[in-house]
Amino acid sequence: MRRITIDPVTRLEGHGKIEIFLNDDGDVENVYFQVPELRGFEKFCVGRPAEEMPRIVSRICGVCPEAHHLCSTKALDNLYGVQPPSAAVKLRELFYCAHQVHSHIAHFYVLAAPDFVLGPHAEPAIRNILGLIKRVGAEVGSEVIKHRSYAQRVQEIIGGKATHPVCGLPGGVSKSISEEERREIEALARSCVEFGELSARLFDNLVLRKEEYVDLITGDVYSSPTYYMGLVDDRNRMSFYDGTVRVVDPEGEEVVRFPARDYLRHIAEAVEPWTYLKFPYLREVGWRGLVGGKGSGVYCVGPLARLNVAEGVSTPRAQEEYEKMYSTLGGGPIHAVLANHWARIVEILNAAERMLELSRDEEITSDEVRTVPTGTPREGFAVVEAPRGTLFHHYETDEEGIITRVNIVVATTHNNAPICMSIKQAAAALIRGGEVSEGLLNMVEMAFRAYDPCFGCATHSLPGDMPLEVRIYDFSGRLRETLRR
Amino acid sequence: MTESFEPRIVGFLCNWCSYAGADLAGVSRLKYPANLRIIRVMCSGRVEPSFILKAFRDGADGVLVAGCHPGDCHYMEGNYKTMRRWVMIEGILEDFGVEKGRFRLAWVSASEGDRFAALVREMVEDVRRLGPFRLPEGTPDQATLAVAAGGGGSGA
Amino acid sequence: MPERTGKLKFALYWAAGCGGCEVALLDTDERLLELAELADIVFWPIAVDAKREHVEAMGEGDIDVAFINGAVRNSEQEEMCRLLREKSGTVVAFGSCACFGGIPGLANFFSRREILDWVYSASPSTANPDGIRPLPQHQVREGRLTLPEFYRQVYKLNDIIQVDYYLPGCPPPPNLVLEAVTAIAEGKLPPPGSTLAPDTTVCEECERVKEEKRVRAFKRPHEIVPDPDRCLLELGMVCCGPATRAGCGARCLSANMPCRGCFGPTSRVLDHGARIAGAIATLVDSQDEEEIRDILEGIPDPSGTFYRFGLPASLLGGNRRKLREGVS
Amino acid sequence: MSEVRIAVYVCHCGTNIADKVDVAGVREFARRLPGVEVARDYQYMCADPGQELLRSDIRERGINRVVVASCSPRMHEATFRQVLESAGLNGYLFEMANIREHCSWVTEESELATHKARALVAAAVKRVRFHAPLEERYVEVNQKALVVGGGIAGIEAALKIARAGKKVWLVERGPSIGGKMAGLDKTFPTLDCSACILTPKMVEAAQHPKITLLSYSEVEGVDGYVGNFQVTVRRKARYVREEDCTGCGTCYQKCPKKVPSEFDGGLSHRKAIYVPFPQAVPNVPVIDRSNCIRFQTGRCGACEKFCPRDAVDFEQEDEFLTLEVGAVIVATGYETFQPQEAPQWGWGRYENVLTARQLERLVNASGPTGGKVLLRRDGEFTDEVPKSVAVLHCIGSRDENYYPYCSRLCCMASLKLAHLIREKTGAQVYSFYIDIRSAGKGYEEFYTRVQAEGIQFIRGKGAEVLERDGQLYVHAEDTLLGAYREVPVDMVVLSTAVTPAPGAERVAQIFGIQRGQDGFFLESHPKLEPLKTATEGIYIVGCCQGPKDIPDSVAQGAGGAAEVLSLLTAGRVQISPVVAEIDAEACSGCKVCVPLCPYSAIKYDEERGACGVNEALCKGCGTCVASCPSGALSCRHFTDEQIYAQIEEVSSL
Amino acid sequence: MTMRRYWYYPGCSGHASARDYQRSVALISPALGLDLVEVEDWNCCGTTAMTSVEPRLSVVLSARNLALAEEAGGRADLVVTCNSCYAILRRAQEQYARRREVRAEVDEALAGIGRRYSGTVRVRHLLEVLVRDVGLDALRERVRRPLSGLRLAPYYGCLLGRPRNDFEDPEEPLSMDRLLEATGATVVRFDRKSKCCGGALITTHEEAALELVREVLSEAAAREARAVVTACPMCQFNLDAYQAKVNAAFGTRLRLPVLYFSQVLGLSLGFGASELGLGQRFVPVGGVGKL
Repeated sequence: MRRITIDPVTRLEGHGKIEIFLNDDGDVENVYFQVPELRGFEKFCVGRPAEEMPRIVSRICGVCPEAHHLCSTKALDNLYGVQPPSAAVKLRELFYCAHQVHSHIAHFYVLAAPDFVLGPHAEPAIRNILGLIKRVGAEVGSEVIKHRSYAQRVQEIIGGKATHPVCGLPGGVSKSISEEERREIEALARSCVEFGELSARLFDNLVLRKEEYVDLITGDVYSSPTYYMGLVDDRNRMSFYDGTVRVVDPEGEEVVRFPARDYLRHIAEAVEPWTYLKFPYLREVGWRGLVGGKGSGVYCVGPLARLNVAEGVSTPRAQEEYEKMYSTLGGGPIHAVLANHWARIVEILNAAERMLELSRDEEITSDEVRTVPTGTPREGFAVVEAPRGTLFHHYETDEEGIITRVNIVVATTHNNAPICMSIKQAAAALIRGGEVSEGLLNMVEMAFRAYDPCFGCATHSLPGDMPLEVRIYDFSGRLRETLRR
Repeated sequence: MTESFEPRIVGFLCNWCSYAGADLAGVSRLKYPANLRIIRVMCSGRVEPSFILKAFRDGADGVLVAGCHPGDCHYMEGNYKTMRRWVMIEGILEDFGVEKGRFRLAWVSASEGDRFAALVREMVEDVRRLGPFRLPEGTPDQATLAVAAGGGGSGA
Repeated sequence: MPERTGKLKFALYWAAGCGGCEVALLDTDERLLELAELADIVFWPIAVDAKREHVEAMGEGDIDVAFINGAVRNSEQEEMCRLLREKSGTVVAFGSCACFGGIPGLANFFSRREILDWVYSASPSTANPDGIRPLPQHQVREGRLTLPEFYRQVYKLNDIIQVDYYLPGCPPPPNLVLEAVTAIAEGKLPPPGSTLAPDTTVCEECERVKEEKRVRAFKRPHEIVPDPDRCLLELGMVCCGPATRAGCGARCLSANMPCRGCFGPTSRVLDHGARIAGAIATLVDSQDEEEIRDILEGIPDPSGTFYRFGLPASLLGGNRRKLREGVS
Repeated sequence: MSEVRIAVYVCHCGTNIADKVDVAGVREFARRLPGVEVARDYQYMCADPGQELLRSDIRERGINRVVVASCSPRMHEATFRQVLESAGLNGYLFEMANIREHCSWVTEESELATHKARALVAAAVKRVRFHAPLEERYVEVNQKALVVGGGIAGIEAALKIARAGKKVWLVERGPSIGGKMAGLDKTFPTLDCSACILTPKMVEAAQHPKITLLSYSEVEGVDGYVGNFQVTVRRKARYVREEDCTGCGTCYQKCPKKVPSEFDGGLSHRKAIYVPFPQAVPNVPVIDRSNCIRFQTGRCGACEKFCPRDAVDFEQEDEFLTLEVGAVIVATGYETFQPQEAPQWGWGRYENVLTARQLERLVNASGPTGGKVLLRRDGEFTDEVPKSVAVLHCIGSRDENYYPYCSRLCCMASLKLAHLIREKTGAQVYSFYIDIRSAGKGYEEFYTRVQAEGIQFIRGKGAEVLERDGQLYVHAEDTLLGAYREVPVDMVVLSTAVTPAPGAERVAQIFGIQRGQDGFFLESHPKLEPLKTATEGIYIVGCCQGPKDIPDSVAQGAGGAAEVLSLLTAGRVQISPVVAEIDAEACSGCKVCVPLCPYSAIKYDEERGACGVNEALCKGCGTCVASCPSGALSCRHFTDEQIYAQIEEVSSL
Repeated sequence: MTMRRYWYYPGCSGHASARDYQRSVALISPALGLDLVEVEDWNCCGTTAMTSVEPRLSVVLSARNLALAEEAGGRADLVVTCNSCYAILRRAQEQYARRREVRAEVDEALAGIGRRYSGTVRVRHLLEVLVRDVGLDALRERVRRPLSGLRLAPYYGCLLGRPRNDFEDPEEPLSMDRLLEATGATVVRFDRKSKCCGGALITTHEEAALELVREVLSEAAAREARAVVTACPMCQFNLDAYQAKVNAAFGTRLRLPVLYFSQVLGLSLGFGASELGLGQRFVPVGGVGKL
């Protein structure tokens, strides 16, 4: 039996390793996607003062620290039962939209686009952002870089720092913004909207106009129907910063909607011995292993999932693009994972437009940005939509506000099962008769790159070295015997 | 603890009271265990927490810091600063898993030779009971610590 | 580093960290392109398709500079670091995790067993009736799957390999990154072992007005709305700025938030946490032991605060008893 | 700096070290330590040949670092530094390992001692590599002196200094100098009159051109350092202008307000305006504000009305003077145990129980009874003389519950009083004692003389005094008879303990003097430096250092004067180069150090944006160094790397 | 009125010879805002006699009581009303703190019965609690029936100030003087207030003990006290029960009622003589009770 290893899986944030087993005919027998690292945040946050959490948990992930920072901050509001002044809430959302823009640009252009623009079969040495820039031309390249940095700049103004911001406090944000800061933000936001449109055009030219890619996207190689989860506002529109969690089934029917504090009733995480990453699933439906469909509790989060659970987006330009997407790819929940890239374009637009709105809100420069908490802390829950999907933070503290328990479920973990499934699916479809080229392997990687999995996030917990133990399974996967040392 | 174990205790003593007290113990030929090695500082206020941590790091089983009685400091208030640092460092040492009996702050005046001797006897007994101080397996040796602070060129 | 003609070869690797350092690299923005002119990036998992075997194929010193971010917690990371060390003329510990262990280093307060039990059993969302644990080696019917061995504690990079330069910060600010790269390009690096940041402390860069420091009561950041112009420490907020190496531009301070020490200590200080702890304790304005205790009680988590970014670099490295009990 | 070449010398100190520590073994161990060129062991390193050994090695073997393992650096560090200097090597390139006081003298087993000695030597050797040459600094010595306390010791000291032509300030807390001695009647063993021998000295002190007498004044604070002290003195308002008053006494004759006299131990009365005793110096009254009708009610003012020179001034206020002096002698004396703290002896409960000091007044011709020993009834003296009197020794002394030490002078004082009572009343006198301590010239003879006078000596401490049916009983266990005794007497005299003066604690803090467990001031060496204190330029004489009789106090006063004169005449004094310094480049101006310095030696320099140390004020305690968050501060001769070096060796060996 | 919570150790006599003492304490303490909760399952303090024969055992016995109080928790102090128990418990505490060998033995012994003593609980005499926690002003406010004109001799005995504590001077105790003054009574000067009452000698050297009793009582009589007031069942018993013998032995005509301070306070607070248990003693209280 032949074995192929892709290690490390490149162009994704963090660590991943794919083991593909071929049978004697050279066809895919099985595929394992392994996450080899964890860091233990949930444990070592215990004993820390609650108010330090936003600055600690942001280190779970340097790619979306803002998501963790903000989710944590919201958890603290909830923990202390304190309502931030509305100016503070708006600043947080503005900040967060900037983050979505930044993150999506980074992912789309730096990580995903090379696959499309240069093609999966291009030379590894050039199949990267620099290569991409060469192809699409320096001016587009510099636009990309420029707007990414614009988004960073906005986060820096509000958050103190772009990566690992510091502004989050229970009951508000640590600093207000001045009028000239507001003007700067407005200008940057306007430009970001334009850039969102540029990206939409680019995607149209580089991807949608190319048969092969459209087939690739729509073809069943990259299609896996599951449940979808995401945040929606009171009008069921897609939402990043706040709202209720909505879950739809593969047909797009609403299964449940719940607030953050109920997450444990609906989500459970299964453990597999061959990866450090747990497998979340819908409690009500249950864990059936790595299979999709209505009968399996596996669900999907992220840009596509967000649009799949929503009935629209809150801003005009984004709404157009949203409708275009669903009409092109044929209505109600889209199961084509590569469509995530398109969904990202929609979200860039939406986030940028929202930024602009907020930057023009007269309340945004108010210095009423702190409500000093007076309540006694006990337990706090929060949820936000991180760029890669739904993110839950759940803390318990003693009455001094010292952390006693922490539980965090991050976007990439939600997607663990779907990712594994997609990879297997892609591998099975793309590797035949032992025919394995670097490009093919890359296309296997593309499968999950679409999810933009971030293992920085996913590896937030960390074990020590295990008792060495070998588990032998029979073909039905039933545990045959266990050898311990 | 087995008899063979001879604890190493590092003592930081202020020149004016405690060190003089230790001298007096000697002059009065009072006997106490040989496990204490004294390092002289002008004032207990000079003892920075890293001295204590480094002593443990480098193999000490216990650390004693001794200064003038509150109010009697030769430099007026040095020992109060020591007291403040001490309260802080106690907590930190416990977080690092260092047992209480291994570190001690004591006020010993130049006239308290007997008290000093008694103090040493007591502390040696405590540390002996606690056994050798060990860092966890796999702790890098201090060679790498030279640049541990990310700076290079620092004291050690 | 030898004066060389033609393009430099860089490698970037991400060990036990969050990836923020790599984002920091992207934050050099348009200068990223200049950087691209300057050097070929021959290994960079996050953005470049080159895999481990490509590096193994290289000869010694083929890589001019390896920038390694993240702490080291498992065998895979150690192997990669050793591999890169072997192939690289210069190794830069990039970011606080690589320099001092960083936030993941806080894990050294706990035993691995504690962490395992929480993640795979105790945590409320986990459903694991059979008590399954991920295993370093696991037999599936198609073959054996392996996972890297996890070490008992978190190490900073120079516990594992010789490090030539330190570029601290969580993440390192773009300007320092660029300065470093330029220095490399122009062969104008300081003596090995140096830290590529100013050797003074955050107060140097902090705009806030400093007067006399005496503390009667400590305040937690969420408890007060600080005067934007006054030194936070003097307002009773624990701030590690006085003991923390400059170079960050005191950005947290300008956002009204106290420093937590991500740049580590200056070259003259052996143990960052101990130093700031000692300094702050002496500011307590009391000569009565009980009162001193009461006032210091006002600092909820001294060790976790003063060693926030540097526990693995501290003299004692972490909770020795728990780290020991963690041995399986 | 050229490569380090260390010489190590292990001293035998005769047998003091060699008996316990295997000096040869330690020498061999040292020889193998890195950087060590020469390692020797020798009989007495501090003796000339030892020193010569050191010099020749420096000259001939190119030694540039020296370690001597011998006694405490507090003993000989200075000695050896001079030796290095004399051989042209900076004295600070030297380190001492204390293997005597801290090793051979305190350790039982010799292996352990030897092992410890090795560790200490290794630490010294590693430390000394990091030593840097330091330049001694000198400061001019101000030619004036201050004496605090106008008792016999202080007066003697002031006179000796003044006679040598140096200016002296004599500061006395009370309204008059003279101290406790002025309250005594006769002095043992010669029985000559206390006043007769004291008064002339008081007068001379008052009149000497070089002495400025500041009575009714207290030292409030001291700044500066040896040779250059600034002393702040509070001149308490007397409400009588010294310069105008002639001491005619009209004022206190006219004053209507009677107050129990402190000087007579409450056995007589003084007025609200008063001179404490007839021979007071200065002979200027003082108004006791708390008892003055004028001050309490605003009425009266008789003294003012009748004063012929209208020297009375109710408006007077405290004044503050700052004195610049080169040296200070502290002679603040003692107090006696207040027996109301110990009711078992009945003082304050039974009016015929008196303290020795009260009795001194009774037997004194100028006392309340004109020198007669009389019984009291209902607060008044009767003309009835006691037929039996008990003198109780060691009241509060040699007593775990009060003062464990021996007060040294009360045995003789009690004998003297026993004698005087007997002489004046013929009463039966019982002396209750634990031991009689009569070590002193002519003391034992006096003891036998008193025995011969028929005083009854009962060897047993007076346990308690109780009254039954109007009769006092002294309870004691007669340890010679081995019986419990209850002795009826008319009068009881309590020889109470000598205790530290009230306020001694504050004086100690003001002058940076340490105190022993007993509360008396601590000399810097019990044998060789009985007058010096931990603070250079501050000396202690008389009973503030411990109980003393008059001759000892006078001798100490003169001794203290000698110390001061040798300092003043030397003209300049060395001050230690061990001070803190700041690397301005590294300092970020966080100002953490500023409030930590008790001498305000650290100042923030705006334009440099950094702090700086004033070396003249810095005393080198290093507290700021330990707290400098950026590590910009360091302490010469106690640098981190020097101390780390020691830690590494002692922790690992 | 806020109630202060204390653990309460009555001691053996509290449940036997001194029931009246207990009853009066039980009456006055709530009235003065004290919530005294009896320690469950307490045992003998390891009293005087024991200390001379089995010193260590005595300490262990005390330690168990202290441990019980600690376990009862609430950081409350342990209040004692018998001077002997008070001294014994406090001495045990001191020895435990000062002498490691004692500590070792006690820890071991207690471990044997699954208990731990950490040395934190404070042992206090009810007198101290009244003077310091309740306070004389508070007491004065609550006095319903001032005992004006009643001359009382406060007798403390020799144990209250021993081992030395920050509460009473062994030679010149004052707390009862202050309390009795607060009730309006006249407190006579009493030089022998802290002399030994004869204590256990009464069983071994009776004549010596009687001498001591006489000394104390005759001074009280000489000072024209209407009654002697005690704070200890031992003292009370000696001074009360042996007056007849003293009179017989020395031809004196002493007839002094010996009360507990709690009974006197009770009277001033307005409680009735019988509910306070007055008149259950050997020497009749006579007029004193009828105030």
